[in-house]
Amino acid sequence: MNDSYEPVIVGFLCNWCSYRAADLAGTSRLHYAPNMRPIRVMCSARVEPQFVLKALREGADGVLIAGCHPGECHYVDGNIKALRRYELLKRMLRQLGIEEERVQLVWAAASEGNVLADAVNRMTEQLRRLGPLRWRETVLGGDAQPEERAGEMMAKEV
Amino acid sequence: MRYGYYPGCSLERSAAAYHQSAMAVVQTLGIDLVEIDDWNCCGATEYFSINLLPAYALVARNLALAQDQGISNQLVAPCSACFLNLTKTDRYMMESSKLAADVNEALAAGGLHYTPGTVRVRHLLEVIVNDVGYDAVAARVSKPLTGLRVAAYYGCLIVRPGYGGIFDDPEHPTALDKLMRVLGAEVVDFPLRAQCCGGHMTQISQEVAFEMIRRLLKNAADYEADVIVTVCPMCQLNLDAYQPNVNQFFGTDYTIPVLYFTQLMGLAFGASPIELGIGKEFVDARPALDKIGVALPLTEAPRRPERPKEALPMPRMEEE
Amino acid sequence: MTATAIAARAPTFLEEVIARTPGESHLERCIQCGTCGGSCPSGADMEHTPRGLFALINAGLRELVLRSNAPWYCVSCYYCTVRCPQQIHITDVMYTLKRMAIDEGYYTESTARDAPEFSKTFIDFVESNGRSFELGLATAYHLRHRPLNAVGMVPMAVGMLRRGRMDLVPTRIKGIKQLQAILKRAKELGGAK
Amino acid sequence: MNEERIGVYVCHCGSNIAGTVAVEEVAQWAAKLPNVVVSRDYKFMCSSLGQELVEKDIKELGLTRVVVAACSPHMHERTFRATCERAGLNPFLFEMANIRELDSWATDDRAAATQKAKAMVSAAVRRVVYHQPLQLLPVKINPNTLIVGGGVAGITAALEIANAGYHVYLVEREPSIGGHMAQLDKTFPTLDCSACILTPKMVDVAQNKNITLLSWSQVEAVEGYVGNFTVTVRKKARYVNEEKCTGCGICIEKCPKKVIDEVFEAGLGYRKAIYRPFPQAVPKYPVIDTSNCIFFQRGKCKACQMFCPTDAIDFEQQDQILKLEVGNIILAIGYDTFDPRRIPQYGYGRLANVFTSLEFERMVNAAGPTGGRIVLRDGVTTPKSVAIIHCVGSRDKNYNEHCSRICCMYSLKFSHLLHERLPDAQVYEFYIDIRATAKRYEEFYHRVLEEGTRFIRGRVAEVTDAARMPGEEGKLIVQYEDTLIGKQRRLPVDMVILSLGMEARRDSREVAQIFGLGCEYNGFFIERHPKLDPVNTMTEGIQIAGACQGPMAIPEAVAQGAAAAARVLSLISQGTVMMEPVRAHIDADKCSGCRICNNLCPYNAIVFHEDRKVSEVITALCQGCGACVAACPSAAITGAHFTDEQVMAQIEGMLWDVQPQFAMTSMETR
Amino acid sequence: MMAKKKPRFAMYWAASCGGCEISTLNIGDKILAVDEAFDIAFWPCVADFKVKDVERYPDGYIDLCLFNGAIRNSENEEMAHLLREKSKVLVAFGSCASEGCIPGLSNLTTAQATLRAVYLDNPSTDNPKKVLPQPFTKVPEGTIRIPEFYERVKSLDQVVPVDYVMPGCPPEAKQIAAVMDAVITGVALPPPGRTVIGAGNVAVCEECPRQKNVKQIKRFYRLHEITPDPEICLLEQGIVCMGIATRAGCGALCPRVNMRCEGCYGPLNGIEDQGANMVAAIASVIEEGSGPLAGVDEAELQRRIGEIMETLVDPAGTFYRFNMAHSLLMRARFKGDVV
Repeated sequence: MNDSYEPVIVGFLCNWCSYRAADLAGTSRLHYAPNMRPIRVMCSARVEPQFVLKALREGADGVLIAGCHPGECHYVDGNIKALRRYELLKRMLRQLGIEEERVQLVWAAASEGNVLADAVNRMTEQLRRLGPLRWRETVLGGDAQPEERAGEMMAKEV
Repeated sequence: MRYGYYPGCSLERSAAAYHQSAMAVVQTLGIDLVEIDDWNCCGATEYFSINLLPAYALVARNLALAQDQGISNQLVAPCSACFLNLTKTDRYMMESSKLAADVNEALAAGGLHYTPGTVRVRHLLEVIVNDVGYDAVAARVSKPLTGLRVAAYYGCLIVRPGYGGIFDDPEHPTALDKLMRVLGAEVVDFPLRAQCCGGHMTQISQEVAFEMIRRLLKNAADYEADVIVTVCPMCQLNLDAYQPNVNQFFGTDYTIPVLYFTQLMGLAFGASPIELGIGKEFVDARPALDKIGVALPLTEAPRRPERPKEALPMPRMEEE
Repeated sequence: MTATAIAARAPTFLEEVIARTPGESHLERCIQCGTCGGSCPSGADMEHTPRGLFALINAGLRELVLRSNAPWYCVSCYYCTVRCPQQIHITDVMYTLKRMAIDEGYYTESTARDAPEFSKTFIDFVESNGRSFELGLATAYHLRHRPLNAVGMVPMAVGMLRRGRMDLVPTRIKGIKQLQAILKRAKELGGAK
Repeated sequence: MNEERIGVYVCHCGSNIAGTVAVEEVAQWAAKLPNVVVSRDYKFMCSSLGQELVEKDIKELGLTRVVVAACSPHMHERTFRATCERAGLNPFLFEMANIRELDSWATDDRAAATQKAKAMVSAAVRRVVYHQPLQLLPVKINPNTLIVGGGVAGITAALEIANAGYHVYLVEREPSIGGHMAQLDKTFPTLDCSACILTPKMVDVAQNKNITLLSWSQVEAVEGYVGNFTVTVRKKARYVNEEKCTGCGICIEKCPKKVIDEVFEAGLGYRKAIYRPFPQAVPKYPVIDTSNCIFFQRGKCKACQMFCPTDAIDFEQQDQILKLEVGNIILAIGYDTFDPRRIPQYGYGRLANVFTSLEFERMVNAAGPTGGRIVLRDGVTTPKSVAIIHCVGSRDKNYNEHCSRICCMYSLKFSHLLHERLPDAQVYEFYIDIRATAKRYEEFYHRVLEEGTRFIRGRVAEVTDAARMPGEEGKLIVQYEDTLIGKQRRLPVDMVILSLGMEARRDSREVAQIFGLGCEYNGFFIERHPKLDPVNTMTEGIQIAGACQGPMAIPEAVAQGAAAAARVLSLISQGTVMMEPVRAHIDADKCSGCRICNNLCPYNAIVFHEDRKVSEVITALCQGCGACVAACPSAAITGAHFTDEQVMAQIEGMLWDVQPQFAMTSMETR
Repeated sequence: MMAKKKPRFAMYWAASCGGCEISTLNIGDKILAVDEAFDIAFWPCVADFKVKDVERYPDGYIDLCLFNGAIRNSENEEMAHLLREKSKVLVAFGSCASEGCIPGLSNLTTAQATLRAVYLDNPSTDNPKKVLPQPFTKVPEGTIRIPEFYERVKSLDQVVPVDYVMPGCPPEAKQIAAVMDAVITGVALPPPGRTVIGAGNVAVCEECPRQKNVKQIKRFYRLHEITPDPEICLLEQGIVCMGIATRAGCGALCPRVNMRCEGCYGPLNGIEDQGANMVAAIASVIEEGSGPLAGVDEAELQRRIGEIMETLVDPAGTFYRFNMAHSLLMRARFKGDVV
């Protein structure tokens, strides 16, 4: 990760559509960016905004939430719930200084391996351009804890 | 109701009657059309054939002017080709951020910038039908066009492909029919209502163009229309000015006058034919207008002093 | 794995046409149904129907396509575009083919070779005045390219003048310098996409 | 942090995984992860030898958790769960990492693929620690079945189940069962008379003791879950007492009000205000169409009542609401035909002699409005030339992208019937492709070719009456490109038939919502698997059959009806069904009664106890989507097998290699 | 003083408004019992102590230290370390110490911007020379040092380990009294480790008397935009009441008087992030006026949902009103940061 920056995306894929779409992309040998690390959930409605923050906090550069198309949800309208949360989360993240591209919601039907693959490629490309999440400058703000100083204190504590 | 107004080159001269009648009608309807200062040609159907980015930039200059002059966020174009080019440019700039960036880089050379989606471009017919409404139009009718058989001709670009949103059915539009009925006219079925007038083919292949014009004239004649009513200067020009040529070419004898919808609206509102620019057509509209009791003065509308025919002046040629 | 380097494939003609058409043309989707060819008002006079052109494009028959009169006979009526069951932006593709024919010089071999000249003459006026100029356009174009036909057009031009429907001198916009600067910049930025 | 003992198994899948992922390296690396006591790689984990490896380790090394990194869980999760179970380990203490479909098959980059595989293994290892032993849930099956839709698919399914000795409620919205098939004249390619083969089955339905036929009825609500559905059905008032009516038909004869029959006669014929859609209708009882009945509209008439010999007319009759208890449901609601008015350039509705395929079916039917005579709209003139236009509303992104599959064949059938009835007429078929892909179809195509039909390859651009040339006057002109010669042409004909595509029923989305199903973008119901499970749905206990699943012809609809019946019978004969324990649960102590979750459940599985002010999940109703789990602001709802801590641990594991910026605070709440 | 050694008590005030101290004094008669039961070792608000006194104490000298206020500057942090060393039991007392509270909201912007707002841009500020506080200022007498203003506000547990947390802004007097009572009477406290005491384990709704129904929010209102029905759950009326995601213990004081719960008691056990949790809960119950399966076009659906969300002004400031400094993202620490 030193020479060239490769973003890491955590992908929450719903069991019925988007995970199957990802399976299909693989089965059809659609090659796409290996940057997305998939986590299977039963429905996009299971994805808690907490999971998104957690992933960003643990070092992910972006989070992709993928569900069935509206009207095609296995659980009737779980994806609509995901969409509602996403719309609010997006607004909150904006205030926290996290760029919109970092958290994305896409729809991919079980037959749309290409749609999912394209989404991953597109997002990877966007994140490459964006660079790593700039914690100090955006989320945490400023430069309160310069590394040297932190190191010093660490030494004292130890 | 206040709108920006983009007349387009045709309305400056060859379709001055359209401009004149439009102004008379909108005044009656209480619409304020404010002309965009120093607008330029939209490129018609030609510029996109030659060079893409300059073509978009050419159109976008108008959008940028409309945006900056702050007359209204809506811009009315009476010419269907202008309407198409303006809506197309706005739409494609909206869809492609790359195009928007390139066009704006070009505009920057002239100190301009256009944010896609800022200006909503509308066709004059659509504004009258949707913003004013049939009822308000009906309320202004003082001399209904009773007995006049009208073929409502839409042409292509007002209904297709709908870059500015779908206004009427692209295959079988009806808005102009309804408007004409509101004016008291009898609207004939006109199956070819949205077919092409030939566009620029008159300049490229007359045989092809004349055939396209013939079809329309024949269809209107088959349904015994007294007059064809249009919403576009190009359609009017092709059907009217070329009607004698078409007759000559095919040995037919169509004499169907072609008027702008605003001219018929004006007549129904009681305006005089002269102030509506009637009398500038190639195919005499008088027999048709006789049917509704509109008499044209015997002398034609005032015009420039005539030049001797043999002395047709050659315009000054540009260097390149 | 030992990999043998395979040279990257040059784009096909189809890919080129798609790349030079703004937005998503969807040309690759064509199922050759012929709706466009049936709908085209000038289709009967085209050397190839739009569908036929697309088959030729797919086959990579570049010269045949760029020499065809078909794109120049397109009247921009958009019937094909709204009817296409695959939602291909056919009219836009026609514009692309016209530009490619000009760029590659094939249009001079087309039976419709006058058409681009008409477009160019038109543009000349727009670029020097900011507005189109019908009389100048008609005379310049006809004298240059159809001297014989020019005579035939005289009665109509006279009619236009007599009815006050044609100007004798062009109108020029105030901001012509600004417009020219914009167009110059646009040309520098290049046309593709 | 805990005492779990994890075994990790990395599968080569031949070269499918090992070709791209350094599997040995991943296995060796995984051995060092916390709690991992053994980590192996193996050629084919799903082989019996691979499974035995796991079983042996569970027994000998005392593994308490198992992680297999191989293919998609949709492929082999069940396999390895069974493996664990055989070795005495609860099957839910297993986790799968999909390093094939989601990794090795999706890239060429070996380094990146290996890194991604490590992340996925690390995530699985961290997650599996938090797994809890779960038990499948047994559910009893009520042996009664509800079938919605009395077309050929529904009829077939009903008879199959009834004949096996179980009870069926067959609900049909129209006054009679029979569906679209009852409207047809002949069926392709065998040219059987449609009524002759369908009517006996309809009679069987009427006579079968195990079938309760509820025609003129609609399902309004469904509650419950597989094995135990409660269905609310509205049985609309017929205004005819079924106990007394003998079906003699005198009322129909005497009714003075004639109405255009938009349903059965496709708008081409008439019926009365009291009517039976067709003479062989099942049930035989007529219904009164109140919006057209003179009595209901103006308060006078009652001709039917006056003439009824058994006093069966009852103007006071009310709708009845029935509650049915069933264990299984089959939806066979069929299809609608495309409305050609949406394509104005084909002129339907404007040009008199443009007909729809359904109109033509009625026209050629001997029992139809013209008694089988093929005539123009004037009812008299025989056409001399007929153009049949394929793909109307099909294969078109502006309307329906799908191929309707039956139109080619019925169009060919029309050609054949035209030849038979009007030997002098010239018939043209305008097609994009001829799709004759089932048994005896291609042969039928050849037969029609030999009969002299002219096939023109080109999708018709427009149909117009605007004559352009001599010879076109007074005709319908079909404008098209003959794509095989590359020329635009015009063809004047007397009659045009539009071969309409099939669409999902216009209310299919509302139906799907009532039954908790998913619809595809075009409204057809989504099957559980398009190949391996075509009649099952994602909702346990609900099957689909016939054209509500997608466009299909009669034989397929019949096969699906029978297949759905077999599915139902198999469940009935098992008596109970085991269900996945992925379910939500509310901890009543933590629940504050805020009721956020109450209307989130699409299955109404959450109830609120007003007395205790807490919400509760009815386990049997819960389908495990987790929408409520995510929404609960008190963390009072847990989703079994997808708990917060499991997912959080999985996230941490996924990102094991990219946490360069921070250290954890030890003081965090978990 | 009696012969029997009394336990020693300390209370300190870092970046805080003083409300915690007032609330503590508000426990009524119990304050006498506190005085009776404890020796006061350090309580600058009540009695005169110097830092030097504390520095002289041996480690673990103080038995119970209530620390209120967030860590806003270097002085706050130094005191946190000092009191941690000297105290057996350290309690993060009140919302500021436990989760950053209102000062934590400044984490939405930069320290620079905060200083500008206070010393330069504030309309009532008169600072013609545009002087900003500097950590070190040279004067003829030497260098004056004032505490360094940190970039980011932290909760107490982000700088030192904390044994217990008493939430609330401020902690309710009766809760303080109960805890004090327990300590004095020798009732065993739960095991330490940022353990919450003096509060409930269920959400505020449990204590809220309003009628709760199924929720379908068509738009959000701010309090000044609507007069809420006094009987019905505020959230149902579109008011962003945080009660659903907030620990009980206050007795639902705010909702009882038609005010929305602002969330001062912090998130419940098992919740990683109060803001994210509110997003999940609240967004789930909006009603965009379309049956989910009615075939609404995806963009239109998104537009309608977006329209409703736009009526929720300042989601971050609302959902993290008290919890910002302790939110999941803010708990991120640079490698090397000291716990």
